[in-house]
Amino acid sequence: MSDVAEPIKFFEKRERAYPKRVWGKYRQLKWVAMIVTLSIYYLAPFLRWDRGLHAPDQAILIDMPARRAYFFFIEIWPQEVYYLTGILVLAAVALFFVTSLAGRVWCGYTCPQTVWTDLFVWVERIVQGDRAKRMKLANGPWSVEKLWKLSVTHALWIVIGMLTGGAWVFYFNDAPTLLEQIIHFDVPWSVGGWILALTFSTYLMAGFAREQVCMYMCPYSRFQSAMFDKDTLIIGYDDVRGEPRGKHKKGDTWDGRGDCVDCTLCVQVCPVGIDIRDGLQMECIACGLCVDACNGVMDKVERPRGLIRYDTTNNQEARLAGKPESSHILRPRTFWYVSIISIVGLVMLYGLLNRSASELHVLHDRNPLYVTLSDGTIRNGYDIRILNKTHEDMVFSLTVDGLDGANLRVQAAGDPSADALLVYADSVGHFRVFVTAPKPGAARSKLIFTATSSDEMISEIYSGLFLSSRR
Amino acid sequence: MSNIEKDEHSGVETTGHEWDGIKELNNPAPRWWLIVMIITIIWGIGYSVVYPSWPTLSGDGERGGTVGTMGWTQYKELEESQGEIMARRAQYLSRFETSSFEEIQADAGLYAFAIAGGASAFKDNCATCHGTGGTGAPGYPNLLDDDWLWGGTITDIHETIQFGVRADHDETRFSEMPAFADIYSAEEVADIADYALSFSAGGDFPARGKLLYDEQCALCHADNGTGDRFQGAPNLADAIWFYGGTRAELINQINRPKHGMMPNWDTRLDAETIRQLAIYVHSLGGGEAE
Amino acid sequence: MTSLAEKPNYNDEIVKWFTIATVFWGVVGFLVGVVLALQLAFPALNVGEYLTFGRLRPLHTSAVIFAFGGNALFATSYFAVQRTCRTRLWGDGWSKFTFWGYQFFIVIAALGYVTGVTQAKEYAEPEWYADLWLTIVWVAYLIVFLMTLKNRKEPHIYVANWFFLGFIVTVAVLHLVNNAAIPVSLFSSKSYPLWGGVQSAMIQWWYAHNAVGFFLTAGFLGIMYYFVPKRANRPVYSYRLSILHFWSLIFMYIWAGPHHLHYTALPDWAQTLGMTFSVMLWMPSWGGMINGMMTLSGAWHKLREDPVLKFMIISLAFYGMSTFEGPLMSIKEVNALSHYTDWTIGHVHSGALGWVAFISFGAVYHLVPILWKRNGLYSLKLVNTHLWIATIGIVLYIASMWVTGIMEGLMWRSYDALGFLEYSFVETVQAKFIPYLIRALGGILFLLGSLIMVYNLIRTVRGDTAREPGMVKLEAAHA
Amino acid sequence: MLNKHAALEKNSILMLIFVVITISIGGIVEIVPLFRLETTIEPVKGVRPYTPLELAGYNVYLREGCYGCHSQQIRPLRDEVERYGHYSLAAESMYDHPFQWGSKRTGPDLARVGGKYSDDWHLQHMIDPKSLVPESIMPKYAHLVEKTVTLDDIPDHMMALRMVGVPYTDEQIDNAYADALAQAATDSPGIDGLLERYSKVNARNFDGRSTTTEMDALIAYLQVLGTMAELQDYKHDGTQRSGR
Repeated sequence: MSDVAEPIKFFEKRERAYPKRVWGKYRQLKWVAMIVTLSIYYLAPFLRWDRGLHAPDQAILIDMPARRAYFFFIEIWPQEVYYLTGILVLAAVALFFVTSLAGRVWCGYTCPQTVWTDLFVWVERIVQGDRAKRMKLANGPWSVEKLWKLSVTHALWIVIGMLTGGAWVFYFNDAPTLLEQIIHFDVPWSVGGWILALTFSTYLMAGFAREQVCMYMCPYSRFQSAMFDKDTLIIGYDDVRGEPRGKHKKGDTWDGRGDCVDCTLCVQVCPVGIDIRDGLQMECIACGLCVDACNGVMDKVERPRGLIRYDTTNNQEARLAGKPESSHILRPRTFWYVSIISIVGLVMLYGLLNRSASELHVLHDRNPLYVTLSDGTIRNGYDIRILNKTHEDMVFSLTVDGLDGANLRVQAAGDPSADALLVYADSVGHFRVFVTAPKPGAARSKLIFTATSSDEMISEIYSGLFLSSRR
Repeated sequence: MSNIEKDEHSGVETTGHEWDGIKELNNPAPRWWLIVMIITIIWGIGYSVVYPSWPTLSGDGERGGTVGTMGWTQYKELEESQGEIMARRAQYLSRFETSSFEEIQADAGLYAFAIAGGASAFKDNCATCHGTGGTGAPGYPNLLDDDWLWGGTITDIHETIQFGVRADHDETRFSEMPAFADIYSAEEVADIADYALSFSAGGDFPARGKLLYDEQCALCHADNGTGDRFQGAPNLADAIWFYGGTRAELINQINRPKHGMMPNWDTRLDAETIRQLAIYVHSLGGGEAE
Repeated sequence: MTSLAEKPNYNDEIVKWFTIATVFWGVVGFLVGVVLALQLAFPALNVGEYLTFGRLRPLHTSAVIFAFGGNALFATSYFAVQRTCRTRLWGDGWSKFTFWGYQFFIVIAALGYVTGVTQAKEYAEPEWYADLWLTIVWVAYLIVFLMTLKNRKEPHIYVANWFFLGFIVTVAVLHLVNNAAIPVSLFSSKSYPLWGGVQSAMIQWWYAHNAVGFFLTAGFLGIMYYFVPKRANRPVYSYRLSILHFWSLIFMYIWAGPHHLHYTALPDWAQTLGMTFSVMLWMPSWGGMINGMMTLSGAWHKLREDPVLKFMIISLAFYGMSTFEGPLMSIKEVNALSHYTDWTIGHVHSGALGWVAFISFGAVYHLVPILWKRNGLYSLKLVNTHLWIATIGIVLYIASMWVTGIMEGLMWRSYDALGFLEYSFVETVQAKFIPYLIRALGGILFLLGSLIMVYNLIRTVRGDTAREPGMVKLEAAHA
Repeated sequence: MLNKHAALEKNSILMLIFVVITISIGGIVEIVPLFRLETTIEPVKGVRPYTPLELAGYNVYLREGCYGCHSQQIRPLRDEVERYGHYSLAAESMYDHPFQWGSKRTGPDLARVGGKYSDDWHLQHMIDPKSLVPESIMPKYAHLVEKTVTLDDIPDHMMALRMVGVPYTDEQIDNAYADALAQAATDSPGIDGLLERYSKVNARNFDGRSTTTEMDALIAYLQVLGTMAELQDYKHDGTQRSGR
């Protein structure tokens, strides 16, 4: 930019990273993480869970039209969505916890953005070859070879993208049925739209945007960086051991020089394209591939492994000062995080275990508040809702207490008796109820409604009101 | 720009300006930032073409704005989404038309359908006189209690709604109480009122009151004041008074009876709506078995 | 570095006052917020006639936005403009007037809310006399700021000052148009706004959304542009990005107001404009986040040690999250579900607590040792404690509100098999009880954090130093 | 382009001018056309300015900050139309200075609450919401029954409203005080004048107290909400049903 005459570019061309293949234990861990996370993602919708006749048998299902969510033995109704708050809080604190312990390992191993990018790079490598070949292909002129290799790569990416979008919609529909529909190209518009959108965004995010998402866009990655302290494991290059770096020929002495042979493999394998030897940088996602690369080189040159390794700032500083390493996994922060996670987890568990199988709601009429009948008695009207969250039809009996001479009548089709209110499985029973009583002394009297299931296993109580005239 | 220097960390040049020690790097903006912005702008333009989005100079178009290529308005969207719900309900309509009141009362789906339809029609057509809650007002019957002028079975209610009361229809329900002020003296009327009040309140009554009542009133209101629904004669023996239950109000009514009127709805509402209304009113609490 | 000999005699006295006011009103605003959160969970806490939710809510929003945020903006803009212009703040008397004038405005506005004097327009509740007074104060602010810019010793105006200037001018325009009103009489506190019905709605949300856009975004980006590079001791990442995102941000933000009025009686075309521009606003908003984040590259290690810098980076992260969530919620289909629910409340607080308050805390922690000429803060450990308590508070808050909002939206729209509404309104109210408790807990933690800050700052001003080896050194380097 | 921008960076007034221009465009495009009333406000009959008592009630509603929890805007979404009634029209709030559409439903929408519940219900609910709806989280407003509504300056209020475009007639302003008292009393001699000056007025003693209280005013206001417009004549007439 020193040449002022040159037209000024407002936008920077991106330096693409072409990560080189690497072998080692962190790479293996990453493969395992990828296989596990992707398998869960792709296969989970096909797990079945028997809930009886009246509920879907998909283990994990979000049924939007019916407003129900299923997760194995848990079933969530809309008014119970607040459990999600607990899950979100748990997730956030767990992320804090893991990050304070081991840095951005979430980013490096399990974040969908990283996992899919890794998958896409793997495809790229299979079709186009390793780093050098890919760079040559990308920078070389157009040729038949370049054309077909790029076409195959992109075609495969799009296929993966479609599978991704396809798997997503299975969580919201009955998976086997939908799969059959997809095979017959007979999918509802909304489903097709979701598949398209996710295909496109997967293709874009993992194929093109890649590490830029983590660098610029993802707020959580920035958030995590603020969670580091000096006892957090980070990827560290051992300056003390490595410098001064330089090329090394077999047989030369190692005296008076560092162990780093400046092979730049650590840079070549890096998915975000940084040089870890410059110290930890904001781009680093703690994936450990440079550790693997360096360890391989150290084995070859017969020096000890761990020139680059998961390390803490405290240890780095201690070494620099010539002191023994001293890092602490147990520290106030980790203690607090674990405490919060345990408390929230226990509260949620308690809530889930004590989740009632039914609910009783009573809405008093607002217009009119009461009716005077011909014999001078007073009648109040109520809307009763009995929620049956079980998977079997249930019969409830409804009673009122607390008011002398109160008489209850259910107004519904077939004139059902208040002793036999049928509420279908997994649904809400609405009943119109009239309570008649001799005029009470007070304008407002308490009236206790009780709904009891026929097997007397469930009994819900609602404290309501009976209104009358003031005089 | 003499102060341009190279940042030692990134190797990028600064712009040469400095404020309180703060310098600026001359980095270009990230290209993806521009690309995403352009995508959102293209999307915005596309959306503006498809949906109503810009005010027109002339004031023409959808409420003064351009009409999108799809002709979309939020009100059309409403109609479409309501259509889905209506379709869910429509499955009941055809069965409703062919079912008797008894059949409807026995079928949860049809019954709920009738109540919902009736409630909706009630708000627009009946609430003006009978109140939004159906409690009525002096001269306008309370539809929730168990006291009926013309009967409280669904069939009775249906007929009342269909043909009205003292309405302009051949089959309308009709009754007329004479104005007794033209026949009796004020004292005599007061005695009748006292006797009529005793049906519900008990206690002593003037003998002349009973005499005149038996002579003139019992024919319609019955000997014990319980009224006669065939003639629309109110029950005088219960706790509910149509035109007010004070002695003065009663005397007024005997002297110069008010005669309420209810329109016949057969010309205003379709037959199914009237049936729904009958079921709805019957469900309000005072409905009687056939 | 500018040589010290040239350093003008900066007017830091006025910055001190505004800083004290920031902290004071911040605590008041958070406290009232906690009371409101508890009132929603336990309505019995609505005591008497003057302290009901309806009257306290404007007190909370105004205390946080205008009293806490406004004073923070005054303090930081007065501090930064002097230094980036290398000149003393123009007009000592004028700036003093802006201080007392602004505090007076806050007090008369707040008294009005509690006694029921209100225009009943969200975030524009002060009545006509308070509005008139604020106009005078605001013009004085503009003059002080412009005159200082005019007297600058630097050839260029620094980017932070673009944002401060944009914020001051635009807020003036918004304030004047939205608050145009006819008082019932000269001696009546009551007035009727010029605009009614649909125009009133459009102008009000044009105002309110840009109060967010210019008061809470542009103004606070000004804070970010001075304090982040200063604290990190790094150059601003990209001058060109500054230009691009400044102009695109102020151009597009203005259009976004109608997204508060989706599916209302506002004509469709205006709603669409609100939506499309909100989505297009995504990248201009993120420009500020990118510039701030990337400024820290090269100073990344400082994040491990300097909790003040952590406040700033977390605030940028929250800024990024809420400026992504905003465009998302402006999409009609999403808005149909989210509007009128607690999702909006959660969204606002992720911006207000996460972005606005955190960047202000960062700035205040940076300012206090400098203003009172101390070697550093009393305790960086306490800053760290504040940071984490407040962060957990925010997480509890936004997680519960976000989920509650979705729950409400789903329940309101639920239909049963016959095609009738499944839930009554009051059932949704009942279902919100537990999330309301979690939200209140989040608010209490946030308030607690701010009290820790107050303690830390008082000790700092008194000149105390906690024994935290290695920490003070770092502070001193920046002072 | 960078050099051109430098000109702005060196001149604060120029920058100020550019900022003002930049921020004006959006506002002008979105706001100005809305003053073309014939396209903005739907043709629907029946909407009239508030009676003096309703206006006093509207001001109580504003004063208590009801808009913080209650919206008055039914969106054209099927669940809202079903729950609350016909979607709101621009015409229905055209005399509201300021509008009360709200932004949050901590409580239900009130755009069509008029006539939905009885006066008795409103009275009791305002005195102690939990006594009628145990789940309610609304504050108590019992003090409104104790306070006589201030009507002395109601003509001034109407005059101010006339200046901002609400079509109050001289006659309405002159009789404002009497009309307000007449509306809250049963069998008041002033009722005929009130009915003559305002269409479709609910006139009765709303709170059962002998004085004209703020509760009277507020209930009078609530009971007229959403009832003025003659929606049956409105062309976009969707099929509306409302829940209980």
